[in-house]
Amino acid sequence: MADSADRYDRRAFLARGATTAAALGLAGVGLPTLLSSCSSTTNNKATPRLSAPGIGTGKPKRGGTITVGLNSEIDGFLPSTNHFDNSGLTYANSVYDTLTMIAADGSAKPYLATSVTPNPDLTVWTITLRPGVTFHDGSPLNADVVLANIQSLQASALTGQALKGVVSTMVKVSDMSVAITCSEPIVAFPHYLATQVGYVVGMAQLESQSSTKPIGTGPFSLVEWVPNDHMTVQRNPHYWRAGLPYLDGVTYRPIAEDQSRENSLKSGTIDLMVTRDPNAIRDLQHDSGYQVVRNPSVGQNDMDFVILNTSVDPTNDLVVRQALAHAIDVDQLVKLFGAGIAKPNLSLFAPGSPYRTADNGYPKYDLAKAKALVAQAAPNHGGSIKISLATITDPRLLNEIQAIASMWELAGITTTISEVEQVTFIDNLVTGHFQAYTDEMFAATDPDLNYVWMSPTTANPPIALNFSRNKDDALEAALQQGRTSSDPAVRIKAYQEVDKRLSADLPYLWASQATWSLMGSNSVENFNNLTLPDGSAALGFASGTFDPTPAWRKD
Amino acid sequence: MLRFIATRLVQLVVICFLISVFAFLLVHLLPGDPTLAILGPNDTPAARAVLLHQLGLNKGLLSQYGTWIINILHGNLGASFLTKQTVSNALGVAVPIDLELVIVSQVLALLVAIPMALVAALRPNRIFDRVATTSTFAMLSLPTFVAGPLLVLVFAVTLKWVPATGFNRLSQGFGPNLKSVILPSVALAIGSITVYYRLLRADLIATLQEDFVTMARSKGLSTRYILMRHVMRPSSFSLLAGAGISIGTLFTGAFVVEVLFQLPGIGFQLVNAIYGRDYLVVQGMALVAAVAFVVVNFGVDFLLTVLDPRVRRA
Amino acid sequence: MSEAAEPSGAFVSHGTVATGMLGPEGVVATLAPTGFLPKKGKGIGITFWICAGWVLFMILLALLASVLPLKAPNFQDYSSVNIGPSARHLLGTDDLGRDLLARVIFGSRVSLVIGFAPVLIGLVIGGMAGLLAGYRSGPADTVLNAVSFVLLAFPALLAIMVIETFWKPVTLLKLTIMFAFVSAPLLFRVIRATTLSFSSREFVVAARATGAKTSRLLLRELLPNVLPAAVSFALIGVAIAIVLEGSLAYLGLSIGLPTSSLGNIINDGVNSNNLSLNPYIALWPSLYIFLLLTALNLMADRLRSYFDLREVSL
Amino acid sequence: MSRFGRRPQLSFPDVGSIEGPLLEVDDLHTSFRTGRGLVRAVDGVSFTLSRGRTLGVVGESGSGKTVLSRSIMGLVPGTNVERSGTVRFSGHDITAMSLDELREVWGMQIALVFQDPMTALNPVVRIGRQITESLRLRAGLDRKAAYETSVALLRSVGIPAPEQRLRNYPHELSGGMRQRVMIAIALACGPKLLLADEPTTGLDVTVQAQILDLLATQQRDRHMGMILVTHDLGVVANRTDDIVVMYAGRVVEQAPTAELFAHTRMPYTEAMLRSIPRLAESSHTRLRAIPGRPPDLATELKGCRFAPRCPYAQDHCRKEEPPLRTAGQGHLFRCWYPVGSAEGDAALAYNVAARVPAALAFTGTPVRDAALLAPNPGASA
Repeated sequence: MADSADRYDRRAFLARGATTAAALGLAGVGLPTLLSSCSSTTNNKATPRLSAPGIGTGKPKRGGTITVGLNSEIDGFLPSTNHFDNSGLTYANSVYDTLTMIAADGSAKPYLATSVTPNPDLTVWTITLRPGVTFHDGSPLNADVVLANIQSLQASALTGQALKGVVSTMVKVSDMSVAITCSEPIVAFPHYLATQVGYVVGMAQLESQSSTKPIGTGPFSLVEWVPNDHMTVQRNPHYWRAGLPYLDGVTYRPIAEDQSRENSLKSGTIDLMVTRDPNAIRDLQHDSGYQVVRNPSVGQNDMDFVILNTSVDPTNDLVVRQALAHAIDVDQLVKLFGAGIAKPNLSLFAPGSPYRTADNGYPKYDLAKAKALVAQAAPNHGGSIKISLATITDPRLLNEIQAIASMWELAGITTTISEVEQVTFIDNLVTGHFQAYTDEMFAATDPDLNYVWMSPTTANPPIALNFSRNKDDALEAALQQGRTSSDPAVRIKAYQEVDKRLSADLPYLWASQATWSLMGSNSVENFNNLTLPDGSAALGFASGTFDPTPAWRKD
Repeated sequence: MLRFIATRLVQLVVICFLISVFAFLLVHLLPGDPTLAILGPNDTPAARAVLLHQLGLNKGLLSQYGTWIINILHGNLGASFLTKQTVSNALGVAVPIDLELVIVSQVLALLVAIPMALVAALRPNRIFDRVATTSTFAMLSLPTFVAGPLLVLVFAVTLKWVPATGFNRLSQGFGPNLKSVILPSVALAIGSITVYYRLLRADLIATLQEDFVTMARSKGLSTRYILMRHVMRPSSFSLLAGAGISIGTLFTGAFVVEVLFQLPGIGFQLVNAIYGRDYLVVQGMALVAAVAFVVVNFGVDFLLTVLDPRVRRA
Repeated sequence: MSEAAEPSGAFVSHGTVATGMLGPEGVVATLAPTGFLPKKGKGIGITFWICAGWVLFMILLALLASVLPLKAPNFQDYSSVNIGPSARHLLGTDDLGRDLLARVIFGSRVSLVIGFAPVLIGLVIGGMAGLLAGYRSGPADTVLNAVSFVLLAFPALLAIMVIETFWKPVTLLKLTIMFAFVSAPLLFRVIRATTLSFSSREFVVAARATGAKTSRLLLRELLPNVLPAAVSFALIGVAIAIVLEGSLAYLGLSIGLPTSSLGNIINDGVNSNNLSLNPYIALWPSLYIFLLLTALNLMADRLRSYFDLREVSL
Repeated sequence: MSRFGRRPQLSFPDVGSIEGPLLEVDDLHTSFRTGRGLVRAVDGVSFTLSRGRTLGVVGESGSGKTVLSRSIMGLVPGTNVERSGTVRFSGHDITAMSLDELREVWGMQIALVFQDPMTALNPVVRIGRQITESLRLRAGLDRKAAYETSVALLRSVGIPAPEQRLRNYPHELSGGMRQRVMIAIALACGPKLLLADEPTTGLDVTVQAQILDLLATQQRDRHMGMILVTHDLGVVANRTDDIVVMYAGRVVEQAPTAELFAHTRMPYTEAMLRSIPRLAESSHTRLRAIPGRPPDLATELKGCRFAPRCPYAQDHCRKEEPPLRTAGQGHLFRCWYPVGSAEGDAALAYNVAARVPAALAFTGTPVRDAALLAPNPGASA
């Protein structure tokens, strides 16, 4: 498996090499299941939702269609072979259902399954399926379909490698339940079922391996997909959740340019849009004509950072990496590009996360120290430090790297900047042909979902999902502890250790959290009021992923 | 006449052949192993086998070209390695958009340029002529990538008259369809107006001085009749030739406009394919675009021959 | 009245054969069906000299940018980000606190190089070939003609975009070469056609009869007469090249960072910044391009009317 | 079609039934404002023409005769034209008419035959429509009647197989045929006055005669008035009733044809007469071309306008322009030293003696011989 991302649209999800985490289908959103009780963010449920943007106030209205502007296009709808970024997950949410769904508090709750239960040592997970659910083609949801899905995921070059450490064997327990055996205890297993690998695809589609004609159990079914232009879905009249969805149909429009998408929303061309442009939030958040849903503070959001290749000269030198880190004035960067919305965040975890430590040891901005480190390291690298910093072709990112480059130059680091196309960008990350790239990833509802990006086990050439190729045994130990331990306290310690190890190793130079948001004009209501089957609140919009099930038109 | 057309047809075929060779070689000119370049890290044995088959890379260059061109003549232009969508399907989406863009923009340009040129030519060097000629100079100096964003800002974002992005097909209703193409068409028409206006004005002024116009006046025919029946046609040849020329500008403009307005025409899809390193799509789209360019130019030439009885002699 | 001997449209009959196939970028070519003697008693006009002066001024600014008292174009002053025109920053600053005046002037280097260098190269190469081919028809002329025909069959933007996909990274030199490839055949055709119209004129025939050497004939007799059409056309070629480069930059397909170009800056101002937040980023380079193009177009126009070149399609 | 058609607003009574001349031109001036100044192309021309009669207007190119013919019709285009004087057609003042009124005159009452049918016929419109358009739009005929009329018209001007010719484009016909077509077009609506502007220039001699005969026949049959504009006195010699000779925008001699030829008074007319090609000589050859060029009409002219080229010219001529003088019935001329008068003979003899080049050329004396004869070259200047 290789490519960790969409190779598709140019500025489509160009921004910040996004893709990555979500694209592999390994990312999800929210807090760790088992820790939800200790989470400090339980106030989510208590928030009065009536006045919140995206929460409907009146009686639901049936009928009508909406148009949603997405930031990227996808390469297809087959979970085992296509790269689901946030837009891909949004498409998938419309036509498929996942076995579990993330609740508003960040826990994973059964969705297409009625229960997902582990054995005592968390190595065998039994999934019991919801009865009476049918696919768009009329075929029933049963254990055979689910088994076939997981087999197909395992066989795929894309998802197989990611599942390798998770799923070992599986058996059909009954017509409506399957048991999955893991090679080691996987605490976050239910979270995996809420990601790309949790979508259940109809048997007919599995057999045809069609990436263009999705057959799911979802609230909508495909009408038409014209890549790069639109994807249209219509209401599934036999949807298993009675009364849902309200809309007759949804049209998704990939509009890569942030500014174009914002213009489209302003001109009424689209009703809703997904964006990570902080300028849009600044422009519209106080405008009564729009409802702006910010990324929830639940779980891990995507991080914006510079990824360094620890296997090539001179970034293989820790002193150089330290110099680079000390030289970046993150406050200034965020001030320049955050539109007053983004906040500096020098950690894998956001403030409020239980995994966040008071001090993770990440190098502070210190130009003098950076200069000293450069002087110290230079003799080992031919007398001067030369760095090549690149990003994908995106006007905002291009400005960011120019600012970073000028900061590095001030510290005496010769920096050349360049732009690369999305596809080349990802290829180079995977194959290690880069020194420093801007990147954006790590959105997850459980930190274990990010294991594959950081583990030394995936850092080996020629193709490495641990792009920075950082091989730190202490980091691996902490990651393993977090993965296998069911004790919340142990996990907190483990992931705090992960954060500290990253600060020490410096494969990633942190900047800020991604400023995802979902914006709607007032023609759409209730578009962020996703519920679980029992009526309790689900997470809804997070990290650029949207579910249209609860939305209705106002007019 | 027949000989003339035959000669031009032979030229057309030769040029199309050369274009196809160029497009064919495109993939083969990729440095190193083209399959690697195309597949990138997606390089699994299965994908490679499919691609090898699709490109016919395991055979000699000549027979590869033969297979490739025969496939193309059968309408099989290959498929995207990303979306699995066939290039023919993508073209099915793109071509109607491009056609509509071209037609609407050119009709708009003519609707503006012809009356302007008529009024200016009837009273050359008077106020209207000076204003019109100056403003077309300004338009000539307004590239699409400058005019386009301005138009969006004013008419889509501020006035909300038309959508800022996207294309509504004719099947979604005439109104929505027209609304979605009008702004991009205006952006495209700006350049064409200038070309048409200037060619037509110069020609009209020359034609209006012809004896046959005085002759028509001496018959007591009305000015309008004379303009329509005696002046427009002989003056329209360089206009038509200008339309042929304008296709080149349209190409440049259309690419920018399609990206700006997110219209999945050939330009937009081509730019996306280039960014996605989707070489087969680049190859197919470029082939079709270049052939279309040549064929349209041929069509213009042909039309000129039909319209101007004097050329037919030659 | 009666000496309007050539019926209008007559030039089209031989002009268009090329037209259709040629005109890559919306070219209104210039040819001289009448004669090149400047109109007596009339200067070329103040407009021409003002425009020429303006273009020269812009070129000088770009050439001398590094010695002028300009701020460093890439220096980022975070204490003055996105400010409007002021005493400290005459044109304001961009979103990184960089001085826009310096950025526009330094950025204009790319536009000017891409505008002038390829056309000059094309003028020299295409010009020499065109002069020879137009003067002495023969197999060489036939071959050159056919080659120019084929080269021009490709829409320029498409060809450049496609070539770029496998000729990376994009550099100024590569762009210049590609643009020269596009402009040379065009200028070849213009000069060949113009030369043809002169090579049978009395003064050439007379010079030939007196046994003048070919080189002398070409340089002394033909070149001075062909030059006005060539220069007038080349000016338009420069304008076209500048628009083309701008379009490429807008599509993100021109020279990459850190080299800044006018197209880059416009793209930055339009796409990464809300136009309403800081309109100056996009405004100044747009204005620069607008004024440059207007000057070039006006110069070409003045030349045309001064030398009585008819605006025709080639 | 009706949108182009108009209802007649003026009524022209049958010209044959009213008294008075068909056309009266009185002190007509037509000038063009140009960058170089005011060009007085027609400078005070007066004459009258009765119905059924033919007037020849003769002059070199640049003498203003073409502008005169356009000016009579009110057909001088452009905004840079100054016109004064009156043109009365059938008693109606054409110079005072609006464009709409003029259009009622054009084609229906006065028709124009152009010099060069190649440029005066629209090259991209079939012959048929060029004839039928005025029949349909002006005379109000329906499609069928217009077709039949145009066939008859073509036949009447001597075009064989007219049905086929109607489908031709102008360039597909020979020069003579084109001129016949143009005459047919001019005649289509039955005008009362035909202005023929150099109708035979560019045709070879035999065709010239045919066309002139055709015009004469048509004029007689239709009882039209006709003005024949030409640079060739030979053309008008046998075919006109009266002749007006123009030079530099002025009428310099005006007389009934026979009188003019018999008693030429104006040196310019005399010079033109001597330039008529004789038998068996090509029409293009001028045996005795008049040396020099007509004056630049944009400049202020003093004295007789022909003086610089005139073999008879004396100082008086260069100082004061002669008025139109009368010499017998209807014979006007503009000269201080008229041909055939004692003053004239003396002036010529003086000039020959003084070796004025114009006089030498006129008398056929080789310049070299004259130089030998004269002791004091340059004295005449």
